[in-house]
Amino acid sequence: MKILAFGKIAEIIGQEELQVDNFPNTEILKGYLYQQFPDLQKMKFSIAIDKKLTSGDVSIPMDVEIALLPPFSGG
Amino acid sequence: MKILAFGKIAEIIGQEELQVDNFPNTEILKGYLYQQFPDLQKMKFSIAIDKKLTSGDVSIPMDVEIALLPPFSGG
Amino acid sequence: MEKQRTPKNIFVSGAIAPEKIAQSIANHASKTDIGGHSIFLGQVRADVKEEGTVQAINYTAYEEMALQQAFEIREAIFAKYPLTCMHIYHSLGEVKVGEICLFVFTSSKHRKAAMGACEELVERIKKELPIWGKEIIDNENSAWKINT
Amino acid sequence: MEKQRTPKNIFVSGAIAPEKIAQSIANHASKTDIGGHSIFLGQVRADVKEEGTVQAINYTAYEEMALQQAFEIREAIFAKYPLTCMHIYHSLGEVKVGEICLFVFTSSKHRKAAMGACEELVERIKKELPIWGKEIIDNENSAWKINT
Repeated sequence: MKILAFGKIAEIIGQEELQVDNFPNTEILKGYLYQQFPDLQKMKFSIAIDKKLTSGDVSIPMDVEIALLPPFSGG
Repeated sequence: MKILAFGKIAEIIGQEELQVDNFPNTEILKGYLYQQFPDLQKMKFSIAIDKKLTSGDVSIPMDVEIALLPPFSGG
Repeated sequence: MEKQRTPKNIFVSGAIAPEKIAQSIANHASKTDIGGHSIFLGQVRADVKEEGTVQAINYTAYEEMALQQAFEIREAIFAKYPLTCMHIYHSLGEVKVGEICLFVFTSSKHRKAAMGACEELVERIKKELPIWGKEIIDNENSAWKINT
Repeated sequence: MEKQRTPKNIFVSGAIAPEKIAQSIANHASKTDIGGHSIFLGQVRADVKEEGTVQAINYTAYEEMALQQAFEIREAIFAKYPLTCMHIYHSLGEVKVGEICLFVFTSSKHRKAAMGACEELVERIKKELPIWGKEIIDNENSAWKINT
């Protein structure tokens, strides 16, 4: 599964793209990320699946593009 | 006394400036104008004294500049 | 120290060129406390009237009174909103359809002040400045513009 | 017949030049049913932080998602306001203080639709588009911008 990281999250993770095993839902994915990158626990971020924002715990279909999005600050 | 006319009022009066005798107040001035230029009776307009809008009947001091202002349509 | 402001000319002969707008924007690059600019542009419409289609608007004004009124409006808006800059330009004379006749430009640290001030300025300019537009249809026909 | 709209690119590399804004305004002179244009410009501020003064903002985005979101916002705003035109441009990469990073442009027959739509667009762009600004202070210091 491909995970894209943006902004401050890319800095914390140290890269803009991660390859990981499939995760069944966003809660389990978050648990994995928090363990691997403890600094993420201090951050607010959203998860997008195939370019759609998710909220709460949602299941992750196969072959999707996951993105980790810090709070937006365009403009 | 000098009276400035603008927009459609200047067209009705046929000139942009009138020299008239002094009038004590705006009501009497209007009566004179309505008599001289009956088409003005069909129009809404304001009177400014020394570049300040008046409302209702106000007295006209000596040596002021009177202006007849149709509804504004700038912009 | 409060900057003392004095009445400024707002009138431009004929249409307002897009290049003038660009120049006005560029002039603000040195004011690095500005975060947002709000601009309103009035453009002359080819409205269809009974007598035909509008080709241009010819603007006249009671200039001294308009400048005095514009100054009072500027002061009131500066007092109400935390603005860095405010500019008002209005055409006099003929402005053809598709050309710009009004340019209102406000700038502030945060966007909301600039946007609120710009909107209020436009409303007050249309309502309170002694300016008149005569819609030119053809050589024989014209109509005095009515603001709604 | 309804015009079918498709996603447009909104991203510009680096700062948005005042000349581009002038060109965009000039392009609308042929649309003679337009009576009002509303423009919002975001400009990079030299904010003072603990580590020093901001020199520039470096913008990055999740581009495909941002374009899709921008398209949905455009459609919603077109459905809500009677607009003739709507344009959105946002910088990517470095934009120095005093330079323009956001250009939102709406046009309509009557002024209120253009002004209302412009304001709503700016709010939605800031809130809903996956774009991030990193404030560059000096070679060693930077901070991720926070929208308020």
